[in-house]
Amino acid sequence: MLELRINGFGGQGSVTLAHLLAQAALENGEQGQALPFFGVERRGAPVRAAVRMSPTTIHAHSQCELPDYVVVMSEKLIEEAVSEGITATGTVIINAPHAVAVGKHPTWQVDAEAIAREAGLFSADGLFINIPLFGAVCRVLNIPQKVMEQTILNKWPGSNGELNLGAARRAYNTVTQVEDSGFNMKVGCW
Amino acid sequence: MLELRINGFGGQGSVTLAHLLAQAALENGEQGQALPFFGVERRGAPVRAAVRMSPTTIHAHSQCELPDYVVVMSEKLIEEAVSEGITATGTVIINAPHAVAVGKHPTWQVDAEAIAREAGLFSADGLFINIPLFGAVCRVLNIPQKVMEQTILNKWPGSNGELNLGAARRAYNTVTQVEDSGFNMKVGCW
Amino acid sequence: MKAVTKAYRPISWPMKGAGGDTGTWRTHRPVVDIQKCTKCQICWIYCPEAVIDREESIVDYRYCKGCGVCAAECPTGAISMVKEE
Amino acid sequence: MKAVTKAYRPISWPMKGAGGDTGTWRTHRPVVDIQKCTKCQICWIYCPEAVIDREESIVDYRYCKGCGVCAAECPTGAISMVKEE
Amino acid sequence: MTTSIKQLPDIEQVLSGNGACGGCPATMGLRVVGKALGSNAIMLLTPSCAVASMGMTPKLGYNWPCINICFASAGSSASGITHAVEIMQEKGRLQGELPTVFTWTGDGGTYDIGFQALSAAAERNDNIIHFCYNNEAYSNTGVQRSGATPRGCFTTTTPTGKRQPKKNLALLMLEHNIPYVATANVAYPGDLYDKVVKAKNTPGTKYIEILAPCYLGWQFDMSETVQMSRAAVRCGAWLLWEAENGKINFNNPSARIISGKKAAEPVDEYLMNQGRFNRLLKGPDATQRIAEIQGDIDREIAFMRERAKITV
Amino acid sequence: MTTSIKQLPDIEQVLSGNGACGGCPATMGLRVVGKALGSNAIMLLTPSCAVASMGMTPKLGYNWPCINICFASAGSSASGITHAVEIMQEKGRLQGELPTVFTWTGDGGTYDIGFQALSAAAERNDNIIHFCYNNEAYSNTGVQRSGATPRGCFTTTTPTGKRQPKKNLALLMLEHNIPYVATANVAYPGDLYDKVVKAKNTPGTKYIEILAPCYLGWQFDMSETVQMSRAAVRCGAWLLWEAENGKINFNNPSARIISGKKAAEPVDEYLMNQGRFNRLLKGPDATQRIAEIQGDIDREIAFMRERAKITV
Amino acid sequence: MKAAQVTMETGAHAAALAVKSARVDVVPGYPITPQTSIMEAVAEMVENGELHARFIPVEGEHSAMAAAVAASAAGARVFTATSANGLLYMHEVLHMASGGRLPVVMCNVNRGIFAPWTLWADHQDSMAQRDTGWIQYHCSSNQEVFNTILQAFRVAEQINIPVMVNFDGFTISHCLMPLTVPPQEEIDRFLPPHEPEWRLDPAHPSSFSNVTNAPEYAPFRQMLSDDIMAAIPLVKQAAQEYKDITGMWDGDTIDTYRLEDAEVVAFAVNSMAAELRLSVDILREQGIKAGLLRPRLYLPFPAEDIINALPQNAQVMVLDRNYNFGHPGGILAAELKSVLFGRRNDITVKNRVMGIGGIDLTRRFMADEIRAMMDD
Amino acid sequence: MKAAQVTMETGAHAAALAVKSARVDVVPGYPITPQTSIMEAVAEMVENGELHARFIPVEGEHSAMAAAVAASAAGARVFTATSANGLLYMHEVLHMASGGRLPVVMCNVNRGIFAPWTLWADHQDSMAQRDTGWIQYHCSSNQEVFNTILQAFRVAEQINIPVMVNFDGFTISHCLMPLTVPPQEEIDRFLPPHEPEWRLDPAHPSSFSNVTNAPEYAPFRQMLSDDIMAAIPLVKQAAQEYKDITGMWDGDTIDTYRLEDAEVVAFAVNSMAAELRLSVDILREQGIKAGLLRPRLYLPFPAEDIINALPQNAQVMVLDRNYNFGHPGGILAAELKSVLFGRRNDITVKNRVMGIGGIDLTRRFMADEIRAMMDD
Ligand SMILES: Cc1ncc(C[n+]2csc(CCOP(=O)(O)OP(=O)(O)O)c2C)c(N)n1
Ligand SMILES: Cc1ncc(C[n+]2csc(CCOP(=O)(O)OP(=O)(O)O)c2C)c(N)n1
Ligand code: SF4
Ligand code: SF4
Ligand code: SF4
Ligand code: SF4
Ligand code: SF4
Ligand code: SF4
Ligand SMILES: [Mg+2]
Ligand SMILES: [Mg+2]
Repeated sequence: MLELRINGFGGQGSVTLAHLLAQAALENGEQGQALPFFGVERRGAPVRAAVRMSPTTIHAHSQCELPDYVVVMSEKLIEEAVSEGITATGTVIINAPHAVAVGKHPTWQVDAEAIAREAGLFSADGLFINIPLFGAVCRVLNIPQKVMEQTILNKWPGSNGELNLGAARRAYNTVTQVEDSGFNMKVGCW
Repeated sequence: MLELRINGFGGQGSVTLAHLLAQAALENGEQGQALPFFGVERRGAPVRAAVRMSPTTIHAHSQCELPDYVVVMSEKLIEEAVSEGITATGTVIINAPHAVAVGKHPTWQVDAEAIAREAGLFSADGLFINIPLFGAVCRVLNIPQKVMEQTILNKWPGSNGELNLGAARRAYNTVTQVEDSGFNMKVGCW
Repeated sequence: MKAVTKAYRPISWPMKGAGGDTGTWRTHRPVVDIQKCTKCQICWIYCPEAVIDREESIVDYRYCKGCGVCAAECPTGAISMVKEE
Repeated sequence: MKAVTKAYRPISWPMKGAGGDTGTWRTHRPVVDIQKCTKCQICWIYCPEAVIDREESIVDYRYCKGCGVCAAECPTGAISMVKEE
Repeated sequence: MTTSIKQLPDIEQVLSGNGACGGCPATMGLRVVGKALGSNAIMLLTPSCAVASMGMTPKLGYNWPCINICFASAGSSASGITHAVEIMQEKGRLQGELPTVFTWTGDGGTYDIGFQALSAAAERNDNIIHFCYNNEAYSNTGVQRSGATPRGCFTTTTPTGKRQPKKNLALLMLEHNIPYVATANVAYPGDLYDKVVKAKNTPGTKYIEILAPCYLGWQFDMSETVQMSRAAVRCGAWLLWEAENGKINFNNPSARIISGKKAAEPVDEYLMNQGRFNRLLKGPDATQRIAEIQGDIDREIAFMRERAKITV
Repeated sequence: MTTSIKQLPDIEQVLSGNGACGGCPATMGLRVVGKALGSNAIMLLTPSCAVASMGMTPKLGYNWPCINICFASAGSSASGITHAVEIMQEKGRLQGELPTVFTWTGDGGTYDIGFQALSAAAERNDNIIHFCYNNEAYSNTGVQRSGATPRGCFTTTTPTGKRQPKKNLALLMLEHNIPYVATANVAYPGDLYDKVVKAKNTPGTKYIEILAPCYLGWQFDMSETVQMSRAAVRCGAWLLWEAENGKINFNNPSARIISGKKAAEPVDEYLMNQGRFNRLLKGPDATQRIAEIQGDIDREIAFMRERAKITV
Repeated sequence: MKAAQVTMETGAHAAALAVKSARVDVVPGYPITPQTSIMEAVAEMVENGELHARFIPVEGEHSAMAAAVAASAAGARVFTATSANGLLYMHEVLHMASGGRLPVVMCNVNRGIFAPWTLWADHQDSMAQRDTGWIQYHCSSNQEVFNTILQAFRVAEQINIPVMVNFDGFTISHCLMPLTVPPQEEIDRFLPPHEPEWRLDPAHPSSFSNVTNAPEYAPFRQMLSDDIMAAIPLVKQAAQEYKDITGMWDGDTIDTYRLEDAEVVAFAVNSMAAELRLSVDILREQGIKAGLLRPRLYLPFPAEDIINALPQNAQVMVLDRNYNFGHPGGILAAELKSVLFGRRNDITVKNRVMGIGGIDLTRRFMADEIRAMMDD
Repeated sequence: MKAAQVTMETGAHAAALAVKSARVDVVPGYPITPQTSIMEAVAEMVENGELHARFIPVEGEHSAMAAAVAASAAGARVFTATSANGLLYMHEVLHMASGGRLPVVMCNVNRGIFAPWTLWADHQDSMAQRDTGWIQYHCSSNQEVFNTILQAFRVAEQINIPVMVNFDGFTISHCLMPLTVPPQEEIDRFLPPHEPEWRLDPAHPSSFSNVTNAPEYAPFRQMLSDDIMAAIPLVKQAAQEYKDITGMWDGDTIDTYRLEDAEVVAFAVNSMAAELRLSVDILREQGIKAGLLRPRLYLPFPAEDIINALPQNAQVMVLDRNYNFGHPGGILAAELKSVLFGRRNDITVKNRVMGIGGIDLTRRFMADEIRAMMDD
C-alpha cells in the first residue's frame, strides 16, 4: 500500500487533488482512497489530505502519519509538512518556481503556479494549482499518462477538461527530481 | 401491618378517604400510607385506593391484593370489591342504607349517604360520603374517636371542619356490624 | 417481503363504548318530552356523545353521560334532566 | 461548599487571534492612501475584523483578512487592495 | 349562507361511549369536523384529552385511522403522512382519492410544544389541516397554563392568575401566508362545518382553531359547554373569522361586533360564570385585573378589525 | 436622528483575528451590537457561523461571557439566565446593574429549530434580547435552505431553487405583542446601534433581526457585503423598521419606499449580482420565477405599509 | 433549635418540600403525569412567597432543561422535574448538562414510555439515559426522596455533575406517607449556599463549550468519566453527614436487608426494592435464605460496594423494571454481570423483567418469582 | 443483465446511492455535519428526477424523525440520516419508532457530542441510543455502508423494527473509495417493495399507540424485546442472500480476521475496526498472536456468535470509542463482559477508551495500545 499526504492551504484545492489521485488509482486498476482532514478552519489555514493506493482492498482509515510521499502545495509549508511525518526515505513533491531540496528526502519540483497561470486556470481568488500538481504526482508515482488523462476527462468531460488536461500534461512532463537531496538549510525554516 | 382497600366510583372521594385514614394513623402514633390507584378513567368509573397502617415503617408499595379490610363505597361494587381479593377473614365496611352481608366476611354497614345529606355535605354532583365513611372506618379499626376528630380538624381547620366533624362523628357512632354474615345470595350479583 | 413476525403493534379498532359503558357515569338522565319536541335537531348536533337520534330525538342511554348539554340547549324545554336513582 | 474537583469545564477566554493569525488568510492587502483619507471612519465601522484604527486609519495586518470591504466602502477611494506576494 | 343543522350530513366519526368527560367540547367539535371531512382522512393526535378520550387499546372511539405521535411533532408528522400518501399515489401504490391528513391537537400541542413543527409545515405549505381545539389550558394533565391561557386565569401553575396575555395563534398562522385560516367555536356548528369543508378543498396548509370551553378547567357546570362558548363570542373574548388567501372575513355574531352593529358585551359576566377567574374577582385588585382582561379583548377586537382591512 | 458613525462608542466586543470568514456580515453586525450593549451583558449562541467564528477552545473571539447552548433552545436558555441573574440580585448574591441577556443566533436558530422556544419566551415576556443575524440559509453546514431563504434561491437542499417564500419572522414576533421589535441591516450601522440601545433599555422580550448577506451562501465577492446589504434595502427585499409597543415606524431608506417618495428598485439587478439565483435566471422559466420573487417583495411592501397603520 | 416536623405527604410533595428546603433559585418546569404535582406545588410555593425562587413555565421539556442548564451556568441553584417522554425529549440537553459540568438536580418520576402510551411506572425512561453522564439515584420511599434531593444538591455542586433523583410514578409520587422535615438550620448546615467556581460573569468574561479540537476534547470527556466515578465517596460522605445532622439514613451507595448470610439475593431499585424486603421475609419464612441488595446509587454504579457486599456463592436474582433491548432481560442485570465478570465467578446471576407499564409488584408475586428463578 | 458499476464515492454518497437503489419513498432531512452530504445528495437526486421520492426539509431532527415514523406508518419506505446532537435531539421519537414497530432506516454518521462542541468522530452519539430499541449496525467501509443500508431495509421490514446504520464521520463519510453498485435488478430481487401488513388506511381505520393498560402494555414491550433478539437470524440471512445475489460480503453479525488461533483479540466497531486489521498484522509480525473480532451488528448484541468465535483463553482487548459513564471504560467492554459472565470464564477482557472527538486511530497506535494492555 502506497501512502501519500498533501499539505496545502485552504482554498488551494487539496481535496480535489486527493480525489483525483484516488480516482487515478481506480483508473489504473488499483484501489484508491482519498481522505481529507476536515477542520473548522476558513480559507487560508493549513490543511491536509491523505491518499492511499493499493492493488488490494484498503483497510486503513487513519490519516497517513508516516506516508511514503508528501505533496507540499506551497513552499511556506515545508517545515510543517516534514514535521508532521514522512518515512525516512519518503519522497516530497513540491510546488515551487525553482528547485528546492527538502532535507534528505528525494524531492520533485514542479512550478504548478506558472503552469496554471499559463493554462488560464484562474479560480475565485487564485489559481487552480491542484491540476498541474495532479499531473506531476502521477508522473512521480509512475501512473501512466493515459490514466492520468482519462481521470481528468472522467471528471470534467467537455471543454473544461481540455484546459485542465493541458496543464496536467505539461506538469507530468516537466516535474523534475531535484539533484541535491542533502539536508538543505536554505530551505524551510527549522 | 394492617391493609385496607377502598372500592368506589370516581367522584365519590375515595382518594380523600384514603388520605384521611393514613393521616389518622399518624395522628394515632402509627405509620400510615395511602396509595390510590390512578387510572385514566373519568368520573363514574370504578376506582380503588389502598391504605396501610403499622406501628413500624411501611415498606410495601404495591396495591393491597389481599387486604384485611375492604371499604365498599357503593352497593353496586360488592362483586367487584370481593373478587379483587380480601383475606379469608377480612372485614367489609359498606355504605348502604340497610344491613348488607357480604359473603362470609364480617361486615359493617353505615348509611353514609343519609348522614352526608343530613349534614349538608353536598358536592358538585352528589354527596361527600367519604366523610361519614371515614368516621365509620375509624370506628371499625378501633381508632379512638378523638384521633378521628383531630384528623378532620387538622385537614379542615375552621367551620368546614365542624360540618365534617359532625357527619364523621355520627357515622363513627352509627356504623353497625351486620348480624348474618353467611354467604348471602341476595346481595351482589355473582 | 413477507414479515417474519406478525406486525405486533399496539393497534386499536373503532367501536362504540371505547370508554366503557359510559351511561354508568350519569347522575342525571335526559328525558325527552316528545310532545314538546319540534325535531329541530339542536340537541342532536350538540350532544358530544352522538347518542341522540336525529330523527326521533331518542337517547341511547347505554352511552349517554348525562352531561345535560342537550337539556340546556333545547329551545323548547323538551328535555329535562332527571336524577338517576 | 468547596468543590472537590477543579470545575473542569471547557472554558475559553477572550483574546485577539482566537481564529489564529488571520492576516495569513489574505490574498490582497488593503493599503490606505493617507492623503486621500478624510477620516470619515466608514472603513472603521464596516471592517468586520475591527482592525482599522478609528483615528489614524491604520490597518492591523496581523489580523486583517483582506476582505476588501473597507476598500469597497471608502468614499474617497483612499484604500486599494494590493496583491500579497 | 351558513349550512343549517338540518343540512349537516349523518356520518358520525366520533363514536358513542368514548372516554371524554360528559359535556366535552372537544368531542362536540370533532363530531362536526367528522361530518365535514368524511371518512377518507387520517388523523394525528398529540398527548391531550383527545387521546385520553380515544379509549384504551384495543378500543378506539374515533372512526378514522389514527396515529398517536410525540407531543412536539404534530406538524412534521402530518407532513410525513401527507408526503407518504402523495408519493404512494404517484407511484401507483394507492388508488382512489387522496385522504385528508389532519391533526387534532390541543392548545398545548399547538401554541406551545407543537408550534415550531406547525410553523415549519406552514412554511413548506405541506398539504395538511391542523386543528387546534383550544380549551385554554393543559386539561389532560390537570389544568396548567398554556400559551393560550388568557390573562388573569387561574391554573395550577398560575395560582394567582396568569400575568401575561395569550398568544393570538390564528393571527400568527395567518401571517405565515397559508391559504386558509379560520377560527370557530363549538356553539356554531354550521359555521365550523363550512370552514372545515373549505379547508378540505384547499391544497396546502390549513389552520382551524376551535374554542373549546372545558368545564373541568374553566370550572362551570358541564351542561353549560355551549352556553359558555356562545358567551365567549358575545363578549368578544373569541372572534369568529376566516381568511382565504389572507383575506379576512368575520362571521356572525363576531361580524356584527367588528362592524359596530352590536357592541361586545362587557367581559364581567363571562368571567363571573367561570371558577377559573374566581379568585381574581375576589382579590383586592379585582377592578384593575378585570380592566386588564377587558383591555386585552378590546385591543384584539380593534386590532383584528384593522387587520382585516389589509387585503394584500 | 440616527447616531452618526463618529458618535459610536469606541468599545470593541468583537476581537480581531476571530474565526469568521473575511467580509463576514455577522461579525460586522455584532461589532455594532457590542458598541450598543457594552460589556455588561451575557451572550448565548446556538450552533452557527457565530460559533465557528468564536475560535476554538480555549480562545474566544468575543469579549462577553458566552454560553453555547443546544440548537433548539436560544429562547429558553436565555430565559433561564435572565431569571437566574434577577433572582440572584434579589437575594443579594449579585451586585451592580443587571447584565443584558442576549442571544446571537442565525436564521436557522430563529426561524426554524429555535422558533418555539423564542415564541414561548416572548409569550412569557422574559427580559431578553433575541438577535437574529439573517444570512438566509444554514451557512455553517454549507448553505442549506432555512425558513428565511427567499423563494427562488438555490441552496444545496433546494438545487432547483426554493419553491416557497420565506417567513416574515419580524412580523410574527411583532404579533407576539412584545415591547420592541426591529429589523436592521449591516449597511446601516447607526440605525442598528440606535435600535440596540432602545432594546437594551426596554424591559421584556425584544427581537432584532439583522440582514447579513453572506458572500459564501449568496455567492458574491466578499468585499461586497455592505453593497449587497444596501441593495437589499433599495429593492425592498429588506425593509428597515422598528415597533415600540406595537407601533411600527419605518427607517430610511425603507421609509421613503413605504411612503412612496422613492420607488423600490426592481429586484432583477439584486438577483443578478448573486450566484444563488444564477441558475434560476438562466432557466427557461426565468421571467416567471423572477416575477414570483418580485411579487413576494411587492406584497410585503404593501402589506407592511398597511400593517404600520394599525396602532392599537 | 426547632424540632423536625412530621407530616403526611405524597412523594411528589416531599420533593417540592426538599426544593424549598434546599433554597433553590430557579425552577423551569413543564407538566407531565405523574410528575406534574411537583411543579404545581413549586409554582404554588413561589407565588405564595414560601419559596423565594423563579418558576419558569416553559413550553416543553427540551426548553425546561435548556433553561435549567443556562440558569445553572449563570450561578443559580436549579431544580426541575419530569417523567417518561418529558425526560426523553430532554435527552440532548442532558448530555449538555453533564458535558458542561452544570450541577442541576432533577427528579424523574419514573413512568413507562411511548409507544404505546402508558402512565404508570417502569424504569425505561431513566435507564435509557444511563449514557448521558448524569449521576442517578433511585429512591424507595417518600422520605428518601426528600433526603436524597438534599444530598443530590450537595454532591452535584461538589463535583459539578448533574444528578437525577428517580422514584416511581404513583407508587411513590402519589403515595401519602409520613415525612420528617428537619429544621431549616440543620439543612443549611448540611447544604451551604451554592458558590460555583465559574459562572457567566460580565466582570470576568469567558465562554463555555466552544468548538474544541480532539486533543483538548478527549481529556475533557475523560475527566467527566473519571469524575463521575469520583462521586462515589462523595455520595457516601453526604449520606453519612446527613445522618449525623438529621439522624436519617437510607443507605449510602447501597442499602441491604438480611444480606449477610443470604444465599439468594434480590437485586432491584426504587419502590419495588422496598416491597422486596417483605418478599425476603416471606422467602425466609419458606426456608430460603434470602436477602436484598438495593443500589440506591444507580450511577456511578457502585461496583466495589456490591462486590464486597455479596455473600460467597450467592445466587443474585436481578428484578429489572426495564428492558435492555438487544440483550435478553434487563439493564440492571447486564450492568451487574459486567462488573462481576472476572471478579466474582462464584456468583450466579439470574434475571427477570417485571412490572412494566405499572404492573403491580406485590411482595408475594416477587417472592414467587424469585423462587421460580432458582430453577431458571 | 447489466454489470455492477464501480465508481469512486465518499461514504456519504454511498449512503445516498443506497437510498436510491432501495427505491425509498420519503426522506425527511435536516443538516448536520458530517451527515449533511447525504441529505444534499438525496435532495439533488430527488429534484433532478433520479430518485422518485419526497424529500422533506424539516426544521429540526425531532421533526425529522417524527415525519419519518409517521410516513412509515402510512406505508412508505422511509430513510433519514443524522449525526451527534441531531441524533440526541431525536431521542424521544427513536423510542416511538421501535415501540410503534415502524421499519425506518437511518444512517447515523458518528460524531462526538456536545458539550463541548466537536465535529469529529466518536461513538457516544449512537451508543447512547442503545436503549431505544433500534437495531444497530456499524460499518467499516464505504461499500459496507451501501450494502448495509439495503440489508437494513430488508431486516427492518421483515421484523418491523427500525434500523440504524452507523459509520464514522469524515473517516468514512468524507473518504473517497471505490464503490460497487450492483445492477438495479439484483437489488430489486434482494429487496422487494415494502408491503406492510398494517398501515394508516381510511378503508380500514385503526389506531396506533393509544393509551394502554399495563396488562397489555407489558406484553407489547416484551415482544419488542424478544423480536429485537429475533433479528439475529434475519441479519445473517440478509447478509447471505445479499452475497448470493451480488457477490459482496462484509460479515454477518460479526466479522473476524486471523481470529482462529489468536491469543490476543482486538474487539472494536466501525472504521477503527478496519484499521485494526493492519494493527493485527503488525502485532503478528511482532510475534503476538493477534486477531480481530468486529461486531458488525452491534444491537441486538450477537452474544452467541461472539462466544462461539472467541478462541479458548483469549485476552480480549476492547477498544471503545465512547464512555460508559458511571463505569470506568467504555460501553462495548461492559456489554461484552455482561454476556461472557458465567459463560466464558476462560476469557480475560481488557478495555481502553480512545479516539474520542476524532483523535486519529492509526494502525501503529492501536497496536501499541494493545501491547500495552497486555500488562494492564
Ligand atoms: C413530551 C411530553 N411532555 C409532556 C407530556 C404530558 N402531557 C400530556 S397531555 C398534556 C397537555 C396537553 O394540553 P393540550 O394540548 O392543551 O390538550 P388538552 O389536554 O387541553 O386537551 C401534557 C403536558 C407528554 N405526553 N409528552
Ligand atoms: C440539534 C442540532 N442539529 C443540527 C446541528 C447542525 N448545525 C450546526 S450550525 C447549523 C446551521 C445554522 O444555521 P443558522 O442558524 O442560520 O446560522 P448560520 O450557520 O447561517 O450562521 C446546523 C444545522 C446542530 N449543531 N445541532
Ligand atoms: S345528556 Fe349529554 S350525553 Fe346525554 S344525550 Fe344529552 S347531550 Fe348527549
Ligand atoms: S333540541 Fe329539543 S326540540 Fe330540538 S330536537 Fe332536541 S328535544 Fe327536540
Ligand atoms: S480588508 Fe477587510 S479585514 Fe482588512 S481592514 Fe479592510 S475591511 Fe478590515
Ligand atoms: S473610509 Fe476611506 S476616507 Fe474614510 S476613514 Fe477610511 S480610508 Fe479614510
Ligand atoms: S377535561 Fe375538558 S377537554 Fe378534557 S375531556 Fe374533559 S371536558 Fe373534554
Ligand atoms: S459563511 Fe457567511 S455568515 Fe458564515 S462566517 Fe462566512 S461570511 Fe460569515
Ligand atoms: Mg388544552
Ligand atoms: Mg443562517
